[in-house]
Amino acid sequence: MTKARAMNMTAGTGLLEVSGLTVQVATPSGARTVVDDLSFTLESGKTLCIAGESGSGKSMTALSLMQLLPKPMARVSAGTASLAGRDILALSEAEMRQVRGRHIGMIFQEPMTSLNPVLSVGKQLSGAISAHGGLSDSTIRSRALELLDQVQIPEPERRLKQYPHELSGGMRQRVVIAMALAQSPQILIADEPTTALDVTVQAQILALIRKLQADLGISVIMITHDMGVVAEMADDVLVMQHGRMVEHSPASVIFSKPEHAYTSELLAAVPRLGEMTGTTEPKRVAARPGTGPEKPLTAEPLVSVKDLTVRFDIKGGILQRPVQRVHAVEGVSFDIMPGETLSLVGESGCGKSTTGKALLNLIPWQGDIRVGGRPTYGLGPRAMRPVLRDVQMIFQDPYASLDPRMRVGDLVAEPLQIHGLASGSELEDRVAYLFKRVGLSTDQMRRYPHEFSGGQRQRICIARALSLSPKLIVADESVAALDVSIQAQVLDLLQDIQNETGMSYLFISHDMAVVEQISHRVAVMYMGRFVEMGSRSQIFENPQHDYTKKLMAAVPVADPSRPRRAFMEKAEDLPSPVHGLDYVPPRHTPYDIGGGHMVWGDRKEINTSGSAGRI
Amino acid sequence: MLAYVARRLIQTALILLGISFVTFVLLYLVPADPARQIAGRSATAATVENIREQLGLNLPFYEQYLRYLGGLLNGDLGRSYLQKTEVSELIASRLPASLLLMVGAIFCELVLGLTMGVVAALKRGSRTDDTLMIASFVGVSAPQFVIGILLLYVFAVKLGWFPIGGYGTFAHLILPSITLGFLGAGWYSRMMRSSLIDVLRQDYIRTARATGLTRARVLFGHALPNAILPIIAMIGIDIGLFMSGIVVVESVFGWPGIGQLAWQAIQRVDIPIIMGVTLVSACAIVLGNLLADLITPLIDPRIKLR
Amino acid sequence: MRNLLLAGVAAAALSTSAMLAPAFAQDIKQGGSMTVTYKDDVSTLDPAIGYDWQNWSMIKSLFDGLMDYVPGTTELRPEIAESYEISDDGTVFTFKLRDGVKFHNGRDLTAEDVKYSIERTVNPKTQSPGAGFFGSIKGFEEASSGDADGLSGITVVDDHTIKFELSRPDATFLHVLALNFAHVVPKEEVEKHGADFGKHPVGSGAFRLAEWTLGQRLVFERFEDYWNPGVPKLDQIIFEVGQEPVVALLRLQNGEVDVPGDGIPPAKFIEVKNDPKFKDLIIQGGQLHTGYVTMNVKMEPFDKPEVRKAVNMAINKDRILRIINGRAVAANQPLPPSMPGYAKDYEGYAYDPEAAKALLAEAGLADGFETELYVMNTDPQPRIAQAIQQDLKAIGINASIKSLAQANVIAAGGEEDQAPMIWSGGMAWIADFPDPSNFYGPILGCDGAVPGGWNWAWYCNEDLDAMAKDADAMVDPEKAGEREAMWRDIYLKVMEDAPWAPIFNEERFTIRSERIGGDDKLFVDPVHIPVHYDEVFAKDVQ
Amino acid sequence: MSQTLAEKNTGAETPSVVMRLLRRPLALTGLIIIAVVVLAAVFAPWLAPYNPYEQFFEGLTIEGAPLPPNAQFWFGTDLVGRDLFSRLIYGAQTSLIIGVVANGIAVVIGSAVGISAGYFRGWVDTVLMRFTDLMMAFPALLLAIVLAAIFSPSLWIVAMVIAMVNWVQIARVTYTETRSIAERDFVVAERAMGAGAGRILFRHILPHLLSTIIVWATLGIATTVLLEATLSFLGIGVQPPIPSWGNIIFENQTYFTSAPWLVFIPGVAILALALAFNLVGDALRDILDPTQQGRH
Repeated sequence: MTKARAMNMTAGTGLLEVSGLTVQVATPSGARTVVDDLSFTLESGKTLCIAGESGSGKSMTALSLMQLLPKPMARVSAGTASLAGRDILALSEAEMRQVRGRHIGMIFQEPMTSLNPVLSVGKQLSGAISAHGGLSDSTIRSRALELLDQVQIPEPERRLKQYPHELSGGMRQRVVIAMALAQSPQILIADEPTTALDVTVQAQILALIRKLQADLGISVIMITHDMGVVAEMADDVLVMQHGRMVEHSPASVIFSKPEHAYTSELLAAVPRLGEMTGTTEPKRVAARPGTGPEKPLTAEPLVSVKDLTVRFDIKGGILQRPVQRVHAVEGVSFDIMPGETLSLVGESGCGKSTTGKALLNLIPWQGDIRVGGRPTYGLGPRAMRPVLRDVQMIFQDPYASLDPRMRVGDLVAEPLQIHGLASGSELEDRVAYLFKRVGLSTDQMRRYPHEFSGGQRQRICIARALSLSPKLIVADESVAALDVSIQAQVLDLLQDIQNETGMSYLFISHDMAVVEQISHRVAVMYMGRFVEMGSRSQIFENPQHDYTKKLMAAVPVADPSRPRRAFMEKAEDLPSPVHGLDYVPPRHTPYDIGGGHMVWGDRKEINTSGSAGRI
Repeated sequence: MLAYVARRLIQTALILLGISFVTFVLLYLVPADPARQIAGRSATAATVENIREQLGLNLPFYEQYLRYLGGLLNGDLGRSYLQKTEVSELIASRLPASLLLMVGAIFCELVLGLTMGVVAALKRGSRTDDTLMIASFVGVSAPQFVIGILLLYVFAVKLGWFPIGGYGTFAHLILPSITLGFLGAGWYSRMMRSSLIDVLRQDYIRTARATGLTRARVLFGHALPNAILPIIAMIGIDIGLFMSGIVVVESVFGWPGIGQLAWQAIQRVDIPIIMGVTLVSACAIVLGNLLADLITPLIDPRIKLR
Repeated sequence: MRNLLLAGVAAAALSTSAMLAPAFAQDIKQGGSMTVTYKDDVSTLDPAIGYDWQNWSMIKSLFDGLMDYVPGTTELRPEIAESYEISDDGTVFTFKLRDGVKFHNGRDLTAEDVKYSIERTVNPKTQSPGAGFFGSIKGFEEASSGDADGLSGITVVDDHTIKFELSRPDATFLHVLALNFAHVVPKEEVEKHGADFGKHPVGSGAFRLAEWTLGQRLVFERFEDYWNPGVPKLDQIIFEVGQEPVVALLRLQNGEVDVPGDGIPPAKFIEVKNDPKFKDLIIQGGQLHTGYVTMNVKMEPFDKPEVRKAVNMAINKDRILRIINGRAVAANQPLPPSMPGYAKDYEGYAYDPEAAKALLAEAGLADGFETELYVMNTDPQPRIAQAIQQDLKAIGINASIKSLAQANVIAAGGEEDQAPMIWSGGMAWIADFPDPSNFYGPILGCDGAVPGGWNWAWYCNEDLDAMAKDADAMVDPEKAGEREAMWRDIYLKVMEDAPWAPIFNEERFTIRSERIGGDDKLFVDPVHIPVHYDEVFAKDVQ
Repeated sequence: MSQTLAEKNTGAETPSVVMRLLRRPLALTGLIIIAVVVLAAVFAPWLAPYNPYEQFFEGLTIEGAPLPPNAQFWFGTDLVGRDLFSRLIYGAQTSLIIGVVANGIAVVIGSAVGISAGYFRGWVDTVLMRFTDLMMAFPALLLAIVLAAIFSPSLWIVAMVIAMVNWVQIARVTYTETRSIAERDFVVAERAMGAGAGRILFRHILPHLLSTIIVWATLGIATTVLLEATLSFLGIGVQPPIPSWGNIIFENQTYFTSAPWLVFIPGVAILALALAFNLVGDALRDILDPTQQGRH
């Protein structure tokens, strides 16, 4: 540590000065420049956020500073990065090794894959501590415990023996941070460190990084696409687009008066939690009052779900009998009215997607589901067909849900063929209409899915779902994989369709801000159960359940002027949904606290499930 | 874990039962009359009939099979028709030679194959890589009998470095081991190469490198334990290859193992021996797979046996 | 009744063997060791069961029977019998046993043991391939079907006298008693080891089994208490099994092996034969063997004699001899030249494709026909079959080759309608004993033409069967010449019907190391193959 | 990243696959060897200088030894005096027929088993895959030998026997692939649209398996060529006098010291052909990349 500090810091003004960085990637059609003439300075003890949408070259920038670009596909073709007077881009591998870990530590996006699955946490951590040798075992061990304590991991002794798969995503990311800090570098590069994490965990990790920065006085380069995260973390912001820097200013400047049009766009597209306060209808309806049809006030729900329970058996033993059970969804009941958007919100693994799939009979379930009054329990694929004409689904990953070997026109036509609704020129006309409806041109019908961008693909999925003129579309994290600007467009499209046709949505999302924009009603799920359900304003303006509050508090807000959240106590993991066969889940009864605002369970009990950050 | 092993052993028993049945059916269909062969050429029809009766060959098929199965459950593999010896004794007397050969072959495979694979992966795209991969392609494409004869011709006949065949000393073991291990070395080097290349692309390798670990520590500490995993899964398949390979290799080198025993028995349609060797080989293959599945969790903590 | 005192014959026999090696027969020192190799495993050393190339002569060294042959010849002589008498009608044989014959376990051998051993062979529970040889002893039918416990025709007169009564005169009976199947085993050892007696053989032979590592090697050691002093010459014989002939030969060149039991491999034959180093070490000798093509007379078109004769004429035997490097002589009749009864002046069917074609045309098959030629699938048999196939093609016969495992070919031959033609190579008849009758019964007689039989031509000529019976009833040694002539006629008549196309008689070439000595005849002994283990000696201990 | 992979993976453009094969030196070598063998097989009657079945009297020395390569017989003669070169050319027919037929049958059986078990799951899966497990546990060569003994061997029987032994591998691969494809979102999406099993299997899963099947079929030919050679080498393969590279070696193997050309020339031919199919198959695997297909 002292050694690192003692490095000559006279050269230049900043700690790390990057100038003219250019990175090229080899493609079948020749070299493509993915980072173009990038220059910036990282000041000592500051946080620089590099922001931009996917493909803007921000990750490549980070990797090139560590000389960790995937060889031989990518290479630095020009530029320098001077750290303490040395150009680290020009160092040999052996010299660079001295820089890695000692001077610059790095955290990666995917905590699931960035730890070696076959080595224990202790092994990996001590490897990182002793990467440059010369330490005794006991020193290594005490340093490892110290680091785990620093990153706020409870029970460090036990964690050392554990393997990555036994840890939650948040815990793993803490371990990765501990490894990055093992040799006390002056610089920490964090490449989308929280993107793969749930929002509550994200809040913890961001707070942790801030704390460490304050405690250890290190400089941070934070790479993110999330302007909320930028607002939470940045001293300076560098906005990138297509490999080029479009703007580089202090955070306060970026958010208050962005200079570049792209920056403004980016900020405008970010949904902000709380921006809908005081309205009752979804954003798009509010934005254009009177364009949609009046919400029909029929008493008959379109879909009625009673006591939906989904459990998966884990088999084992000599006869492969069930030995344990995953309680994915436990006694969930709700109705969806025609023309209504009901959002299911919750963190990963809470059972929201499972609930959506059960509506289409894609998984086995127990309970009672009625679509348009018809019970769907136990229907085979053939018997489900008429039901599926009423209920369709859009998936999270539009590319994965389109058969890559078929033309998109054929893909959109497929449901019509399956249900025998159209053929010949009628089919073509119908598909052409659907393409136009979702904002695509008809001459794109003959192309393959890979020729489209993510947003276009999601439009194709929407067109396909619309082809049967369903009454309900289950949208399962349908905008989660999209860049913010695209996300906004797709959300608009969905709302427009609802306004036109009176479509209902079951909107499944983890993103509170998006949910706030699009929902009529919201249900919050936790551990396979509903904890709170009510109209959007009830939930967002008057959250009752602790978990709901915690979720909202964790959402990063794209406003650097807001006071930053304080550091939280030690991290902890979610309880497991896996139980023994004889486990009888306790019944939670909802309390209606007025106006259809339901809260489930004993509050005390729910309070113990986790602690919300205090704003 | 115990339950898992128990279940797998039951599965193994079922597979062996199936194999015994299929083999028995097949051998029942083979157009050769064991009784006639035992009786010899000067035997009368009555003698042949008598022998047939003694061996139970006149019984209906299912009864013959049940009798065989009954013996099997008592650990009795039957008695060779022509060798007049307990099949278990014959196999037991030849198994050590085959196992020795397999140990030699596995050694060749691992030393040659894994080293080649690691070097090729590390020098990916280089001339060394190309050369090693061509060598491994040759390994998987070369008929074992050609390799065997070629090695004999060059190293035993022309250069006289090794004995031309037979069994007994360490020098005898070398050429047959190389011949038998050559194919596997080809497979292993290619698997190791692609597995290691795959692993080296993983995020956790990048994480490890980002902490400043040396190449060697990244390779041996982080990459190899992961890269070896798909290769462990090959153990079962490998034993299958061996079982086929020893028939050829033992025949080329005159190695007194069960491959030679099987081949001689097949030539003479000595059904109890063929049954016995098939079952022993199948047993080895199935247990090899089990072994692979039991070793994997020792290296990969993610895998839990239930 | 005319008694034939055998003492004289025995004396004559002894003098013959003395004549074999007059120079040093008396002063050959015992001792030394010899290494013999075989490719295939030794299956059993039970004399009632062993019937393989390798174990036949090994059993002969471990066990003794009443009769034997003068080493290197086909001349009968008594072995553990001291003398024998044959009744005038040739149906009663009485043997006197030697004194002091001991089993390897130390017990004295008695007439009871002889009776037990032969009855054991005939007993169906033993599953002996040799049971049928004893068919002429009274009570055989009952014993071989399991209805009776023993053979009523064998009587133990006293400890040293045994009497055989035959149901019909049998001129070959002395030969039968010289077969391994009549060798004497001690009852207590057989009962002790049960089915595994073949792995723990105890006999009264010149050697005893000292070690047997299955699939690898066997070691024979000299039996100190052998009744015939001076025999055997060697102290120890090591048999190594699983050795390829080529390998064995190369090891012989290295001095590691003394006798490659499977002979000189074809691949090495020319090289070895032309090597001056080996000139004196190769011994050539005849063999009681004939290689032939059977034609199934029950299957069209081989039911026509013209077709069978045409096949006989179509085959170019000289070329086949060339393919097997001249290690045989062309054959034109079933009997091999060294067998009594061989017709020296018989010309047979000469190679004449044109005449063959004409014969086919005569049979109404001018355009030829399609057929199958079965052959055993080990080298060089498929090659020989291919040569035959090419010759047949020249006269319009399209024979496709079925190259199968030995057992499958034998099975096909035993079916009436399976194999139109079989090349007998690898399974061919090698006589069990040097008597012309041995080439008839199972392979050309009506008895063999049954399902599962060895008469693959399915040839059955009842007149010839009757003649054969008559010939075998001529027990009187003085009528031996007449009997021989009768057999010659039988075989020539067979050739008139041409159920076989005889191709060649294999010659034996044995190679030995310089260390091993003995008369050349001992190395091409017609019975003890490859060498007469009891009589060869080690030069390095002399 | 996923974009470039995706572009790489659409199998619609077959010509580009061929072009990409041609750009790889190893695959090109393989293709050339295969082309040479195919041409030799097809034009054997014109290419072979002699009748492959004719046993020349002058094809053996007086002592009956085969002739080494010389001006008249380019690759020498075999043990019965036939022209080895002509036999090799005709042997190419055998190798290719067996390679294509045996492997074709194996691929059809294997993919049918693998796909049905992988898609339908339940008892279909259990029955088919347990049977596949059983076949996996069989020592392949022993099984082939026993089968060959039952049906007395001929060219077509050998092809059948090899198919019976070789389908297992394909079944396992297609099974795993089918299972993973069946769990992918686009198949779930199909089910959500109400598509039936037939449509999903034939319109969506099979096209995705094609590249896998093509790769394994190519690699399978190499295995088949070797297995045929091994069976023939053991004397239970293609029946003489029909030449097969394996049975040429079988007939001549003991002469490897005195007439090495009879063993090593056909040995090199087998090696070259198997190598060629392995090289092409491996290159195809890289190009079609079935394991990476559409995953990101």
